[in-house]
Amino acid sequence: MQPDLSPEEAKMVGLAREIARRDILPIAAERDRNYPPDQAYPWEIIEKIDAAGLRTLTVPKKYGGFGARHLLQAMVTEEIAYGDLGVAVSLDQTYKFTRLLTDETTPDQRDRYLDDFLNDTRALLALATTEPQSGTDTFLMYDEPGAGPRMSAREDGDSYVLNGTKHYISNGGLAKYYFIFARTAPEKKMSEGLTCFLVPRDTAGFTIGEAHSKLGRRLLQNGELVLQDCRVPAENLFGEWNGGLAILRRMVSGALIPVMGPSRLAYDLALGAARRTGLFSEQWARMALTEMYMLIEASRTFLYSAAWHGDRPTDDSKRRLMSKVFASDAGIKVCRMAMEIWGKTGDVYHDDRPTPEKCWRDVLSYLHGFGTNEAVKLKAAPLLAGEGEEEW
Amino acid sequence: MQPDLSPEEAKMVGLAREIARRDILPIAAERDRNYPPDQAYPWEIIEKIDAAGLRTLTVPKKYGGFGARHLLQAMVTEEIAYGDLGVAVSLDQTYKFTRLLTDETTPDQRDRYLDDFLNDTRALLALATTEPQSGTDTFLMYDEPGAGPRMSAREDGDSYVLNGTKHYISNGGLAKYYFIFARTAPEKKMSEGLTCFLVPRDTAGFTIGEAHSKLGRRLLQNGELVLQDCRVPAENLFGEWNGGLAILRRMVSGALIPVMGPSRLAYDLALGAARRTGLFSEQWARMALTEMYMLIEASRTFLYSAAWHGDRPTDDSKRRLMSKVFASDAGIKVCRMAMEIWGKTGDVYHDDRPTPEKCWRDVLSYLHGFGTNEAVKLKAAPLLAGEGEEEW
Amino acid sequence: MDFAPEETHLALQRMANEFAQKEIHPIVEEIDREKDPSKRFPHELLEKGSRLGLRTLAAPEEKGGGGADPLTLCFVGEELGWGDLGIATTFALDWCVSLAVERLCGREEYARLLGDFLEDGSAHLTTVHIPAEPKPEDRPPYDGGGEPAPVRAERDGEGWSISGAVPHVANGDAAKGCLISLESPRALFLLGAPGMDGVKTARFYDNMGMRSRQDVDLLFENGRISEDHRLVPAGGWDEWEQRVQPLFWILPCAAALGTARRAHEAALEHARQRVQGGVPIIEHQTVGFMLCENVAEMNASRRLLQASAWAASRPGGTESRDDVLARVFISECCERVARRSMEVWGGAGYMTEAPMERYVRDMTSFMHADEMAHSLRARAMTML
Amino acid sequence: MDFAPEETHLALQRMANEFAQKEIHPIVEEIDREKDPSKRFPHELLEKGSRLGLRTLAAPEEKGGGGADPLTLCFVGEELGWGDLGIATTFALDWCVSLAVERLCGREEYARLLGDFLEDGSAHLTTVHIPAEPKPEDRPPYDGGGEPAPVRAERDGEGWSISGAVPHVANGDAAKGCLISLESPRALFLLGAPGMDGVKTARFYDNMGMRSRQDVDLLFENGRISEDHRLVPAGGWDEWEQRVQPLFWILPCAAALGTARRAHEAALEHARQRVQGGVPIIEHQTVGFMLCENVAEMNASRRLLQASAWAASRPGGTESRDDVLARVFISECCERVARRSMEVWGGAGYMTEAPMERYVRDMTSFMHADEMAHSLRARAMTML
Repeated sequence: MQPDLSPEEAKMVGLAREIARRDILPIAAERDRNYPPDQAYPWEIIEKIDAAGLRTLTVPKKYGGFGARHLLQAMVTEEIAYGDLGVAVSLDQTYKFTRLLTDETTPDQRDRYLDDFLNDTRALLALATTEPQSGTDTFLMYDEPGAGPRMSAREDGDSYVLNGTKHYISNGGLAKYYFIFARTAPEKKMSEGLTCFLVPRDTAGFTIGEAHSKLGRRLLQNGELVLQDCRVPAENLFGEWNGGLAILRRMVSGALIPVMGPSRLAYDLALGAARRTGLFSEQWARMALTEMYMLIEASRTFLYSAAWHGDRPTDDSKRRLMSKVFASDAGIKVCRMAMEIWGKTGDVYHDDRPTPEKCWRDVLSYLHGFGTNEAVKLKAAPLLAGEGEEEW
Repeated sequence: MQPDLSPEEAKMVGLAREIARRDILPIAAERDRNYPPDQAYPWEIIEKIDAAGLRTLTVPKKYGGFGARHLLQAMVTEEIAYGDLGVAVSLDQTYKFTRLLTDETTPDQRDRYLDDFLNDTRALLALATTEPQSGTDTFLMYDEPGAGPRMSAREDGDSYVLNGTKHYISNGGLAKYYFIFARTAPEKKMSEGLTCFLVPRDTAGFTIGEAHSKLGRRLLQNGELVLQDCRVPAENLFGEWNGGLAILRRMVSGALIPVMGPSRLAYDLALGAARRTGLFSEQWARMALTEMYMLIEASRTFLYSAAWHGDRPTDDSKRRLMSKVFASDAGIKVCRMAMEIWGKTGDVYHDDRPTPEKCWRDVLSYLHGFGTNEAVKLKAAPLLAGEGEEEW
Repeated sequence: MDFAPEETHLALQRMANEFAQKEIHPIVEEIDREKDPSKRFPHELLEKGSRLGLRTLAAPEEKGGGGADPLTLCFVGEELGWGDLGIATTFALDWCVSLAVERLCGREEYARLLGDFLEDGSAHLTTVHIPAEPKPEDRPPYDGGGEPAPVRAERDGEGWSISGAVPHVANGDAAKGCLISLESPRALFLLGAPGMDGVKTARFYDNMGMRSRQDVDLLFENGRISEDHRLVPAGGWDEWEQRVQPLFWILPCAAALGTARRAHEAALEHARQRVQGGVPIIEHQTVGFMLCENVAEMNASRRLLQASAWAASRPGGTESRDDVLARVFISECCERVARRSMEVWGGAGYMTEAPMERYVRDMTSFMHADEMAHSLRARAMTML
Repeated sequence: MDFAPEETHLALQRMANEFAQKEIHPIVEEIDREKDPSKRFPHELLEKGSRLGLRTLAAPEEKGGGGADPLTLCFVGEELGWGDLGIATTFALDWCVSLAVERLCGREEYARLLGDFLEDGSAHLTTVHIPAEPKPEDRPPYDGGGEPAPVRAERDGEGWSISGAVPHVANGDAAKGCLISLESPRALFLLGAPGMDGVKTARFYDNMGMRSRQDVDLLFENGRISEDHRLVPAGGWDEWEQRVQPLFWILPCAAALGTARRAHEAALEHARQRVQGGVPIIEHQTVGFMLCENVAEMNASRRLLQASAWAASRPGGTESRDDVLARVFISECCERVARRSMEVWGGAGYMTEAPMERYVRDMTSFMHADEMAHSLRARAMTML
């Protein structure tokens, strides 16, 4: 149904919308095209976002945040993503892992880190699982010895020593605090030997390797995390020793992706072009535009519905997972159609204006982001009704 | 979001669900296969539906009905359609035209017909526009002289005399009261010379011609209406003289189709088969089933969202129109995948059990039902944002 | 390279087209309407076709057959499918088994094994696969209480004893010869008319489409196959899998293409006649683009099919992976063509009085008539 | 019918494959990374190719060209596209214009008109269409303030005066010869090197893919074409539209197919190496089915292309409607193949260090490089 937002919630969505259009959209094309991957992130904008109260959107009220529910989070990131998907994802990752930082840390960890996170206007969060040898294995929790992350952590006196490399990590190089998963019983399966650690960026032995250059979503930094004898104090053990998989399971149980932000932008750019050039008088263009509208509205209602349930007992991981698959496919189609309407200029890079081709490049990241779409389907399958009918 | 039903509303959905599974589903295959088109409708079931208060669901409370909003209507018809789509459509048509009968009739017309409609447990309604020469023309309101319905109505003393033939009319032959559109200024365009008449089935000169035999949705009767010097009293003029197009415009502004009823049945049949045969262990079957789930959930949230807005100032015809296009395409895909999972038996007729092939045949009716999908897109196109951005 | 059809292709194409028009078209609607699936098989029509040489078109000329190679058969098959998909696939199955026997055993053995088939104008051929373990695909999708046990073969002296049911055998009740592929041990047999006596038709399926064809469960009750029935010496299985079995995938595609073409022609005709919005609907992009898709998919399908069939006509030429995938590709294209064609007719396409919904049922049944698409893809995957 | 490639096809295929491997592959990544679109055109490489005969492969043998027919060119084009799509389509455009001039004017006129092209190893050809009215498709999609006026031709004594901008001309800056099709009155001209002097490159587009090719706006400032430049006598327009223009749709498709194949090969290789879930991912249906789709769509595309090219190689053989639709069908297949191949690589496919995202950009640009799919369909619709 129509999201039944409170006036305060509606205000946050409005602020996000304003920042996206006023501050992000005008600079996104230039940064996408001309900035190296490790310098593309617009830090000045995250400060505006912070000033609007949007960086700490999901921080509980008792800590001074907005305490946003999943639905609001989905709507805010969609608005930000209209400006740029990369900026939205950097924020979305932070929103998700804020819940770890505020609710699942020990009192000691909160004492040490929460204030800093709240006060540092540029503090972002990241979670790191993917490694060169293990992507889908970790996502699907292929629980065999040898499968999954290889990064190791061993106890050494009052601390843990981590060694290994993560890659493709969203906010890798941007985030101030990292939730990092390492093997603590290397010979065992993930379910028996994976542990999560809270690692601040300034930890000795922790460096950012390559900032990956990508097809799209280029304002977001996806970084390589290189941990060489990285020593983390024992107090930074996050969750249970050898209990990392339970955390991972919750964290990858379904993303509410802000993919409709760029899709809506592409639609707006296409509709404007169709009217301006006169193509709107052709039936195919009218059919294409209504299909785009349809895919956007179907995706948004599906995503919002999954988010709405996210705060309720009816929360359902398969609904969230499959809304990601649906919306990413739909978004790619929408942007592709927008490019078609832009005609021969549809594949041209521009530094100085929004284009559907950037939307398309950005959105393509969701073919693999938060699990390849095929892997997500396999992840959702065991959650289908066991016996008899689905509880629709 | 989750439909926020009141307990009374939830009860109605539950009753519909019960009747669909207990009374309709067990007899639907046999009737689909073995009954001639003019005898396939299960009248005994409409009596059960009536007894449950479901036939008069959309009758305002002041007349003794339930006064259902659009959302409830969409949910009830979806549940009924799990049993059989044809039965659901006969009901859905009645629901829609009930609003004409209760709200737009003259006091005199209400005096003469409303009690009978409320009390006759088998009274259904129909609206007739389609003729052999005009389908999409009427739907898209191609407003040129000669285009649109050809049926004529001329004034003759205290009555109107109607001549012509309608075809493919849903509930044609089942309904007790018909809203029939005829040309009252034959040389003029539809916008200037189309008028609606309220015609009871027992009117002299009104006969049911062929009951069309169809690929699917066979329990519903689609009938030919033959009007030969059919004399209707002057009091049965419905709406304005030559003002029929306005009524038509509201009536075909977007259907909330119950297509997810058969789609859900097909999904249940496929999931059961996949588990029973062991196919569920194959990745392709798991992918197919999660895709089916995804398409069903995306369609339902989209349809419900359109229905929810239907009772609000935010009601939006293009959302309703495009949810029809989306859900019909999605439903066809779902049923087709269910047939694939049934393997070589997927294309076999059965008299004695529900099959995905019947779901598929039924759902295919929505390629053209309530406007061919391509025509619906053209109808929605002018409603896309005029200038600037869509109000999402 | 030369893509021009040869004179013999064109001559046979004309003959088949004429047969379709004069003999098949007049009776297909009645067959489609017949409720009893055991009464639909058009024996008389098939015998007429047999007299024209259609049934034995693939048999060696020296044995009285037509000697047509797979490429030639595609030309004929498309026209027959333009007539009716069920009838066309019945002939196609005769051709496939006939070619298989010839290729695996040579012409002398052919006469011994298929002599009855050659002489009896009412004889048809079929094929049955006996898997080592019953496959999930072969289990009934609903609760199969009371279903006969799935077929199995057991060594029994010099031969094998076969018992149990084989589901969904095409034209199984009309067959007087059956090619049996035994997965364990990999071996092929031809059970001729006498051996078929012990095989019962346990059930006729009432399929939504291709209703002129039979789809039956065959029940073997202590059936026997012996070395006499064996087609190839041990080790010939590879030849079967790579060179012969692909024929069973691709030849029926010609028939499917014919049916798709017929649906498209009907859509084209309708689109030229039907006026909405002041012009024939073929002038609307809503309709014109759909018809363009039809043409593109049919052209691609036909070229792919011809290439596969041409390769299959040459010694050692076929590529099993490509043939399997061509089957999936073509059948999916043809299904879309039929459905799009029905859409062009709007509401009228959904009505039984128009032919459109039948073409859609036929093409949909085609997707269920042999191995399913997912199963073919799984097979092709191992050959990537 | 004979689907076997001829010896000359195979020999040229090998040559082109070697050129792609040794000369093209080493430099394409650097070209792709170059930010300035005016600096990407690989003059040196193209001259190397010219020395191998690639540039003039379609020119008559007696004039020193390769004399290759469209079918042969498809074999070569696919290998060049396997090397790089931009470079391959540059040669393809040379071939198209060369064939057009030969077909429309005969070989004697050819030498007069294209003598410079034959002799100058750095000369390339292009084509420009001057519509009677500017089409919506040719307008910039954004607010075009300051855009030059669209091109128009005006009768001026014996010739025409041409002024204004032609958007998105392939290799326009490198062209020393330009085939001009004037819609009103229907006439064709070839503007040679001297005439091109008055034509300016007004803008280089920075395309996402096919970056080794030029995509420019050409600005005519009181350009002149005269009867000397005219290719055919009045009335030859039909020949152009039905027999010659289709070459411009289909020949570049061979290059697209080559790029799709290269993406698929990279996906296949990755799928064999990458282990997840305990086995190489090629053994998962999630991946294997995608690779099967690739094979099926490439096979269908290649067969369709060869059939079109073969027909175009014969007198009066081509069917313009089918060629137009083949262009749309093949390019859409190839785009899907490239995207699926990227998907097989998962997250790694999205990274610039892997080649996969470049193939996807290249194939996507291909869909925008000539007439758009919708426009081609609209054209085909009128020929249903």
